This record gives sequence, C-alpha cells and structure tokens, in this order.
Amino acid sequence: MHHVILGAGPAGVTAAETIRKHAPDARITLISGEPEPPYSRMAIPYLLEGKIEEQGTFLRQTDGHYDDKGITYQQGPVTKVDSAAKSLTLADGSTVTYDRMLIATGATPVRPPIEGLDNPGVHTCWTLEDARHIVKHAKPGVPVVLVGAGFIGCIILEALHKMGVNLTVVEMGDRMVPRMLDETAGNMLRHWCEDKGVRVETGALVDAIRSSGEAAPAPAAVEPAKKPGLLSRLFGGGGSPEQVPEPAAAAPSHDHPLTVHLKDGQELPAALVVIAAGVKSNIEFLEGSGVETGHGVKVDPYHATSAEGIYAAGDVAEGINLSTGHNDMLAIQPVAVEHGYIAALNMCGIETAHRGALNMNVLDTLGLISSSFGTWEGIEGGDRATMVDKEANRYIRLEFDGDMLIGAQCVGLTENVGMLRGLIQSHLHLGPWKDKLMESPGRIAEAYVGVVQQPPKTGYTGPKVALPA
Amino acid sequence: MGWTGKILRIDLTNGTVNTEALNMEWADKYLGQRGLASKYLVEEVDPKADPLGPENKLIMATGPLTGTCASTGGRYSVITKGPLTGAIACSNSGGYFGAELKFAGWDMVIFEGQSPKPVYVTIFDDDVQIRDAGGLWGKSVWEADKKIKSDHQDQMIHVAAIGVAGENEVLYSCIVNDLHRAAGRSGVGAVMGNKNLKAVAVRGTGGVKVKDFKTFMDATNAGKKVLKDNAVTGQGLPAFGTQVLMNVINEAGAMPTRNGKDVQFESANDISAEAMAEPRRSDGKPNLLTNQACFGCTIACGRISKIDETHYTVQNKPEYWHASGGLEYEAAWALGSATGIKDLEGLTYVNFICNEQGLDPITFGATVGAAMELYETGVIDDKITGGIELKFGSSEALVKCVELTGKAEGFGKELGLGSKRLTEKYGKPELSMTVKGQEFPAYDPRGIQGMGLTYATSNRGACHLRGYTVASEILGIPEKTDPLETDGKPGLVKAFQDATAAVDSSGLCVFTTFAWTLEDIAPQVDAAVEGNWTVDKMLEVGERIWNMERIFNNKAGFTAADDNLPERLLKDAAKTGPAKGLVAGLDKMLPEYYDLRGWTQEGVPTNETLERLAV
Amino acid sequence: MQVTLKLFASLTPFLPAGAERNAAQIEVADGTTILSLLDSYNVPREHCHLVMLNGVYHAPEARGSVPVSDGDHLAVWPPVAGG
Amino acid sequence: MLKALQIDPGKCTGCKQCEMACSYVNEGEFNVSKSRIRVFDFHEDARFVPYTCTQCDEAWCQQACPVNAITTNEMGVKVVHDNLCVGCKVCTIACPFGTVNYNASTGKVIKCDLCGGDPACASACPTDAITFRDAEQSGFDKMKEWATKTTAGTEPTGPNAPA
Repeated sequence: MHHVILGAGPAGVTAAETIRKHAPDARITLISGEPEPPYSRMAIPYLLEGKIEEQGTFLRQTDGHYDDKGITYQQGPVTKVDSAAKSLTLADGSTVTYDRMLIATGATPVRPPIEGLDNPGVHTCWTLEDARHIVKHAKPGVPVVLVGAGFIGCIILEALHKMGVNLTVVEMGDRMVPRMLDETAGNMLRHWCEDKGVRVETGALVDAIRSSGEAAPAPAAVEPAKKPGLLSRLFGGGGSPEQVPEPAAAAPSHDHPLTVHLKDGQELPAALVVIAAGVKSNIEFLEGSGVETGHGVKVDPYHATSAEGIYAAGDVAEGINLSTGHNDMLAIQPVAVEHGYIAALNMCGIETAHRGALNMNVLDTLGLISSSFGTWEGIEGGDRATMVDKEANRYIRLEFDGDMLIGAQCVGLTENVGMLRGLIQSHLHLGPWKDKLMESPGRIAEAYVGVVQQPPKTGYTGPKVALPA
Repeated sequence: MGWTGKILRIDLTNGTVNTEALNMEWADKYLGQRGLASKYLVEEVDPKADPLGPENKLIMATGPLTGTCASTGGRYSVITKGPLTGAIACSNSGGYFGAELKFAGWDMVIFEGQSPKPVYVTIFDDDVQIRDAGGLWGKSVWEADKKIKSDHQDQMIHVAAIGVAGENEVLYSCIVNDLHRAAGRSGVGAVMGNKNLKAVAVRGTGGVKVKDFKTFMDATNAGKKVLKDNAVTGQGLPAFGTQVLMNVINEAGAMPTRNGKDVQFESANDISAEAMAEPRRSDGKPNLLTNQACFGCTIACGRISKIDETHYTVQNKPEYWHASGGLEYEAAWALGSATGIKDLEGLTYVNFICNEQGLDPITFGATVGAAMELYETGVIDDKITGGIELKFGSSEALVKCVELTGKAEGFGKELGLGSKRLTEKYGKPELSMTVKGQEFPAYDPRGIQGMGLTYATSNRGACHLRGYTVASEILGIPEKTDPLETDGKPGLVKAFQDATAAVDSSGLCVFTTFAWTLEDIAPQVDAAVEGNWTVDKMLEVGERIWNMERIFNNKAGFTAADDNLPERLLKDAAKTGPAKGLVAGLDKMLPEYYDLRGWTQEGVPTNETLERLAV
Repeated sequence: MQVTLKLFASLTPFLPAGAERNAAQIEVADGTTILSLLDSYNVPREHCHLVMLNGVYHAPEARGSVPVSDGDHLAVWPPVAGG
Repeated sequence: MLKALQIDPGKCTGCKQCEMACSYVNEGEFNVSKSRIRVFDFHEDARFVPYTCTQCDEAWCQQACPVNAITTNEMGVKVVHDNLCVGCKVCTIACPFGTVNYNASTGKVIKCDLCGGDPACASACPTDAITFRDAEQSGFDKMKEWATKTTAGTEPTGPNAPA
C-alpha cells in the first residue's frame, strides 16, 4: 500500500506520522511544494522578529525524523492528478502512483486587485522565502505599510513592530481582525496599537502601490491628502504637517522607494509593503482530476473526497465546522492537525468520522492578547454576557444557547483560556453557573471546574483528617 | 527578603496614596505585623487621640512569614487605637487577605485621616486607588465582597470590609476578610467606618522571597512535620476545631454562663463540637460540613457549617442556605453560654450575621448576656428593649438583637455600645464582664486562675489571645499546671504574653503553639529575614512589644487600677464544679507580675526595664 | 455504684450502647480506679489525654490509684485544644 | 508503569500549600499566581478543588504546537521546551482543560510537568488530597478519562459529540 501525501504542513506531517503508527509496513511518500524541510508557517513571524532561527520553524525537531519513520520526503510541487490512473505528475515531469492519496496542499495568499503588487519591495508573508525578503528590507525606522489587519496581518504586525520599523497598517474592514473579534474588541486592539505608535487606517482601501519615481496615471483626479494626524506627525509616515502635498505627478515628498496610494487620496511612503489580504486554497492543480472542489476540496465526514482513494485535510479542505455542522474552511493550525489525523485513520482503513472542528484563534497584538472561540458572534435568541474594561484593556463576551456556551471572545485574558474551548466543545450544560456567568463573565474558570467537578451526591462529609482508630 | 520592604500610606482626608520604604531598623526590633505596626502607631498617633477621629490611624500589617509556605503563614493584623477600650488595639486575622497583600508587594498599609465621603481602596499590585464607595455603603460584608469582585470582574480579589455595624461605628464592629475571617476584637471596624473606608480589595500577582530558600524549606518542612505528628494540631483541631473546648471548659467548671453568674452551662454539649458533627434530628444532616484552612495552614481548624433550611431563622431566607463560617468556640460560648442559649442552629445563624454585618461575636454575645441580666433583674423592660423578651436562654431574643445591632436600630443601638457603657447607662456597671471596657471571653478566671491575670493585664482589654494560659492550666500544653492555683501563674502569664507577641509579629497563627515552641518558629523566621533570629531574640522582641503597648496605654491614661477584673469574679465565688467556693485570686498574682515585668507597683515600666529592652 | 462516663471527641465510639450525647450511666464495682474503668471500656490509654474526675484533672501516673466513687463524673478527651 | 497525580477534592482544605510548592519549584519564589496548580474555592458549597494538567494521552496542546515545542517524555509527561516555544499561545486555546497558560514575563507558555517526576504539590499537600501514584493501580481519574475520550474524533461517545 502506497500512501502519498501532498503538502508538508501540519496536516500532511500529522497524517504521515499517523499512517505510520497504524500501518507499520505501508510505503509513505510526503511531497512538499517548497524546497525546505516541513516547517510551520505560524512560526514565521517569530523568525522575523529574531526570536528563533529557521530551524526553530521546523515542524519536527529531531534530526532524521522522517527517515526514522520511513517517510520518503520528496520535492514537488504536484502539477496534475489523474484519479482514474491513481497517478500524479510533479513539476519536473516525473510521475508517482499511489493507492491512497491525501491532499494537504494548504493555501496561498490572495493577491488583491491592487496595481503595483509586482513592484520590488512588495511581499506577502507566507513562506520562509518571503520571510527572508522581509528581513532584508525591514530595518529599524524605515516606513513599512502592512495591507490587511486580519488574523495573519496582526501576527505579522507584531513581528514588524518588534523589528522596529515605522509601521502603518491598512485594513479594508471597519476594525481590526473583523473575522475574529467584534467591534468592541477590534477597536480595543486598534487603540492599543496606536498607543504603541502604529498608525492604523481602517475602512481604507489601497488603490495602488507605485515605485516612487513613477507618475500617477491621472494627476488631476487625485484629491489632496488628508492632513496627517498627531500620531503620524509623531511617528512619521505623512510628512510634516505644514507641507502641502505636491501633485502626484511631481517628485515624491519622501525618499523611500515605494508610495502606497489609498482610495481616499492619502499617500504612504514605504520601504516595504507587506500584503496580508487573506488566503485561498491551493486547488488549481486538481482541475480535471475528478476531485470535486468549491472554495476548497469537498470532503465527507471521513475526509474522503469525491474521487476514490483520495482524501483531503487542512487549509485546503472544507471540513465540518463543529459549531454549524456545515462544511467550512477553518484555516488554523489545530484544525489542520485534527484533519490530518482523521484522514490518516480512514486512509488506513480505520473508519473514523469527524464530528467537526471548533473555530478558535488566539492573537498577541503587541502584547495585548485576544482570543475567540466558536460562534463568538452569537445566535438569535441566545443570551449574551459581556464585560468591558476599556481602561484595563479587558473584554469578555460569552454567547449562550440555552445554558450551553457556544462562543466566546476575550481581550486581555490568558488565564485558563482553553476552558472556553472545553465548555463549547463538550456541550456541557452550565446549570446554575449560567446565571453566575451572565453576571460575571470573568468566572469562566470557576464555572468550568464547578461543572466538571461536581461534588459527590453521597458519601462522607466532614473534616478532612485521618482520625486515629 | 521576607519583608517586601514597602509600605503604603493612604491619606483618606486628602485622597492621596504614597509609598515609603519599611523602616528596617524597626523591623529588626519589632519583626513585623503586631510589633512593627504597633511601633508605627505609637510613633505616629497621640495616645490621647480620639479613636473615632481623623487623628487615629488604622494599620493593616503582614508579618515576614505571611505569604510564604510556612504553615499558617497567611496572617495579618489590624493595629489602631481601639474605640471600645481606648487602648492600643491589635486584631489578628487569617483567611487569604494577608497573603494577598504581601503578594501585591506590601508589608503594611497605613490609613490616615478621614475621607469626606465613603470610599473603598483597591490594591492591585502597584496600582492603588481610592474609589467611591457610594454603591457599597449600606451593604453587608458579604454583599460588598460580591459586588467588588463582580465590579472588577476578578474573583481572585480578596476583600477586607466592614459591614453596616462598622459604618454605624458600633464599638465592637470588626473587619471581616474572605467572608468569615475577622480582625474581630476591640472595635477596629468602627475605626474603619469612622474613616469612611468601606473595604480594602487586594489582588497580588507578585512573589514573596525569603533570605535563604534552602534553609527555609528545611525549617518549614520540619515545622509542618511537628504540626502533623502532634495529636492536637494533626488531629484534634482539624477534626473538632476549637469548639471541642465547649465540654472541656464546662467540665472544668470554668465556663462563664449567663453573664458570669454560673461557671457551668448545663446545655454545653448541645452547642459543642460533638453536637455540630452529629446528624440533626430535623434533616439528618450535620451542622458541620467540613473544615477549612486559612492560607498556608496545614492544621485547618476552621469550621464550615450549613444551617438547617427548616430552622425558624432561615426558613424564609434562602440566601442563608449556603455554607459559610461555622461556630468557633469563642463565638459559641458568647452567643450560647453567656446567654444561656442551647439552640445550635440559631447560634450558627447569629454567627453568620456577625460575619455578614461585621460584629465581634464575643462582645456582642457577652453584651446580650449583660442585657439579659438587666432585663431579668427588672432594670430594663420591654419598653427599652422594644418588646424583645430578653430572657436568658431565648434564641429568638438573640436573633432579634443581632439583626438590630448590625443595623444600629432600636434597642440594637444600645447593644452596640458594649456591656460597659450599656450597664453604666442603667446604673449597674458591676454587671459588665469587662476589663478596660472589653468583654472577657470563654474562660472563667475563678476556674482558671491564670486567665484572670491574663485578662487584667491584657493590653487590648480582656482577651484570651494575649496569653493563653488555658493551654497549660487545662490542656497541659506545654506542661500541665493546676488551674485553681495562683502560685507560679505570674511567670506563666508573662512567658505566654511575650511569646505570643513574638508569634503575632511573625505572620504565623498562635494556634501553631499548641505544637510549636519558639524553638520551632525562630529557625523559620531566621531563614526568612535578615537578622540573627534566635529564640532569645524572639522573646526579647516579644517583651519589647509588650512594654511598648503598655507605655502607649499608660500615656492614654490607663493605670494599675485598670488592671482589674469585674467585681463578680473577685467577690462571688463559683457555685459549682472544681472551683466551687473560689473567686479569682488576682490580688495574689498582680504584684508579682509587676515585679517580673520590671514594672513599679503602679504598673509603670522602670527605666532599667526600658533601657534593657531599648523600647 | 453508678458513675457517669463521658467520652468526647474521637473517643465517643468507645461509649457503651445506650449512651446519649457523649455520656453513659454505668455500673461499677467498688475499688474501681480511673484506669481500670477506662481499660474495661477498651479506651486506648495513649489517647486518654485529658482525664477529669468531677472536673479535676488527674495525671497519667495517678490514674491507676485514684478510685471512683458513686455519683462521680469521669470525662476523658484525646489531645485537643482550641481558643 | 506510569504514575499520575490523583486529586481528591473531598480531602482538600484550601490551604494552597500546593500552589506555593509549585511556584517555588518552578519560579524560585512563593507566587501562587504563577502556580501550575490552582485550588478553586467553591465557598458556598464548602468545596475546594485542586486543578492542574492531567497529562492526557493524546494531548491537544502537543498536537496544536506548531513547532514541536511540547513533547511527551518517557514518563508520559507533556513537557514544554522553552528553547523551542515561540509563545504563539495556540496550545493555550487548544487545551480544553485550560491548563496551559501564557506567562507574559517570559513570553512562553507554562504547564505542569510533574516536576520531573517528583511533583512538589503532592509532597506539600498536608491532607493527601493530591497524591502521586501508579496510574493504572488507582485507575484513571475522571478528568483523565474525559481527556482520553475526547481526542479528535476517535471516540464517538465523548463530549465532542454534538448534543
């Protein structure tokens, strides 16, 4: 039996290891789309800020890990899949046949429709290769524009800030991390970032990124730039306040190689532009393969695709969302691992249905930690408990269905935060603790322990001491 | 090391918060908590100051072992000039509040002045704020505790608060922390109320370090082993709590009963530790649910009780159907024996209310006992009591009294004066069982002679915790002496007083001394803090503290005449039990005590004594 | 003759059947000492810490020689303390 | 045979000696806020519940770590390797028991590692509410059972099943 796994991210690596555990004699080939050993994209921001070396991003730390497990690690990427012939073609033209195959090819950053994305100095932040480019440009004090303050954008934001650049972040939505946090929390993050000297432009669209010598296409149409605010005066990024912006056709007001033009007319100088505008699944190579796709690869509860012998896992797969029961894309690390694990069991013939993954995220934005779980936006007819302390940058919002917790988000809370997952995922009835949480949402840890550790109904009560006979 | 070296000074008049370094010279001479804070008080407060005025100060102080892993290392004390007595007051409490204050980084907090409006203070590590207590004033301790935790969305906050009693400056109101641990005596809660300070809320996330961790762990582990192996601290106290004494003291004929008219209470066993553990006839469940430890305590003598839901006191009040602090011996005695009441559930309810409203159950119970005698002898009548039939043995009367006293309504206002002022008001001062204005606790000096001297000479008014010679005279710790004998007692009392002052200054609970001697304690202190802390030094510090407190009181106007006992103990002989025919032999002990102390017969420390102790 | 035997705290289980609230009326022979009485009810000697005859403490060394008399109250506790 | 912490809330008096022992061993000071074990105080029910990591078999924290910084040692203990931990905190939200926590002062996560085989909390507990015993002899405690049942999708009866 030959198991072939496409993609060497967390889903692929977990699947390969799980197959090995249950099928000691199977042949396993892990095909990577990149030249590096399997590594974690999540670790890239920490590489950028110098917290770790490249080695520190590797998914497995033991030398010879894949050899020891009898996993053949091969360089891809795969360009074509023929599910009828159970064969696939690699970029170098060679072919590989399989008995079972797992698609775990992940996602790549979306390239938004912005003019000038190909200019030198404009990068996404997705691969180790991207990271190397960014490190080269992001020197202390230089202006950097980050396009996108979503989850990934915010993680990169943290790294860029730590690198000491003069940072402006441009977000299309009305707040930071709109898909993870509500307005209260998102704005809390925004003020926090601004206090730390990061300029945040929300509700802002990037029109174009031009190299600074370049002339604008229609000089007369450009509106005058908004007068820069206090923060930009303090931290740069908008030129001096007295300076009336020159017409765009003229020489730039700064000597940095790039200028980011916003739709509202603002111009942001930049030595580096980082694009973090979301990701899309890597499914182009499946065209004509017989594997059904939507936004990602369609899978059943066993993570099997429409093509016989082919499974999918991780960011590329539309797995089940525990909260909704529907197929959905939850592009987060723990879900990728869960997918890889379930798919591998099924590939080995151990029938295992996936009950669904819980959407959850945790984010450290310049030291302010936020997290969200499950149906954090709530459901109609469900109760909501909130606690806001703007002064202390603390926020908790809990969403209930009856007396069950179904979603939560927090800012400034890290203690025992995993219990939120525990309560949501386990569908525990909170009973009397629901009312206590409605009054004090901060009592989540007590509620959790109180519910799982009920006192015994019968048995000895009394002082806890061993009395002499 | 051991000490954090930092003090908070909070001026409530001006609403300012300042920090200062701990005076390390004083720390070396007075150790911490009771001793060290008393030093600050005597240096800063005029002994003649009005206790209920802005010139008085209120100090909350930890000891060097507070917040460490030493067993019982969670204590703090409240030091002020006491309004019940006019003497220096130091009230010691357990729970978790003291340790939390230490974790927040503070050895002590000095409250000065008087806030123009009700406030509470939050101490969240270095972030100290005086906050408006408009929403807390008028609330009980329990309500305030809940509201503060909820308002700040942090259940890990520990709160020390006054109830309505403290707000109304009831002279024996206490400061309650962690819902049912209290700095109970001498009216420290009234001082807090007078300062318009409703509560202190603390949350600490810092660490406590000691001088030499390795030695400290060895010393504290050795200490814990002694506590575990000792039958009293290892089994007796956790299993039965202090309430086990109810039958012991009654049997020994030293149970002050019905305002001290009798020395034995025929129904003692109905309100004893044994009764608390027994299934109730009504619902088959025991009053006692479990024991609870204070912070760091490996003894765990605390009682946690639940009142019978069908009992008349709570049958329509489900808010009292949960578990909370149960009866300790002193409370059971004062609320029960001193009033002749044998209703265990009723006493538990009254104890709950004392905790909730911040009343010292000793003085409250004893005052009700005195009022009952006034009522039964016809000195006061239904018109004065507002229709309460104040008869000995009436649980209903006691329950009405506690509800009124906390709120300072009706006859409760008079009860709030304490027995001394109450009996004086009605021309019967001899019916007040007090020394220096403070009610004596659960040991009758006719049956335990040493306690008579302890009460008479206690620096905060009658008190058992200033020199617990009961340990020796009744319990045989460290060795048995005859409770009916006065010989040798002055020396015993002095030794207990000095050692206790040292223990009270360390951050430890005095109950450890049922198993520990200073030989066990000194090494723990020595490993925690700078300075060569030997047994001798501990004793010297204890004696120094005792003399310092005495000098403050002398300057406040107390004299040898105040080292006295109620007439009843000196003139009316015990009617039953081993002490039958005996009165308290104070006159046989006091002169020798003064000599041993190095004081004149007027009760004033001689110059030699002051020089020897470098007070 | 009749003696009231009172066993408290952890010693309560050694009381004879029919005891109420830590006390039992028992019949003893003349010449019974504190020690022999306690031994006859199997109360472990090492747990008899506070031994009071009519409220008066008797040290371990005296218990073998002090006789009990009609109407006496003998009360016994293991090591206990309070405050 | 693997040993595990056995916790019996019925014996706990709430003294917090476990929290102090834990913080001393792991932080070099007495600091209950940094303890890996925490005693929950259910005052109105007269109940104290010590709570810490159960070292569950298919550890969520370990699976969720993107850089292999949490591994299982020969005693079955899930150990955080500080040199590898990048502080991403994914394990803190992945652990449904909430027993992996972020330590802002080090920028890394902390969890119970059984003190390398001699857990200080168990040694310090005066009432044997926390003991360190052979896991199989005493049976898996409730939480551990819960933990093993709720591994991603392997056990259809676990709490992971939709209601």
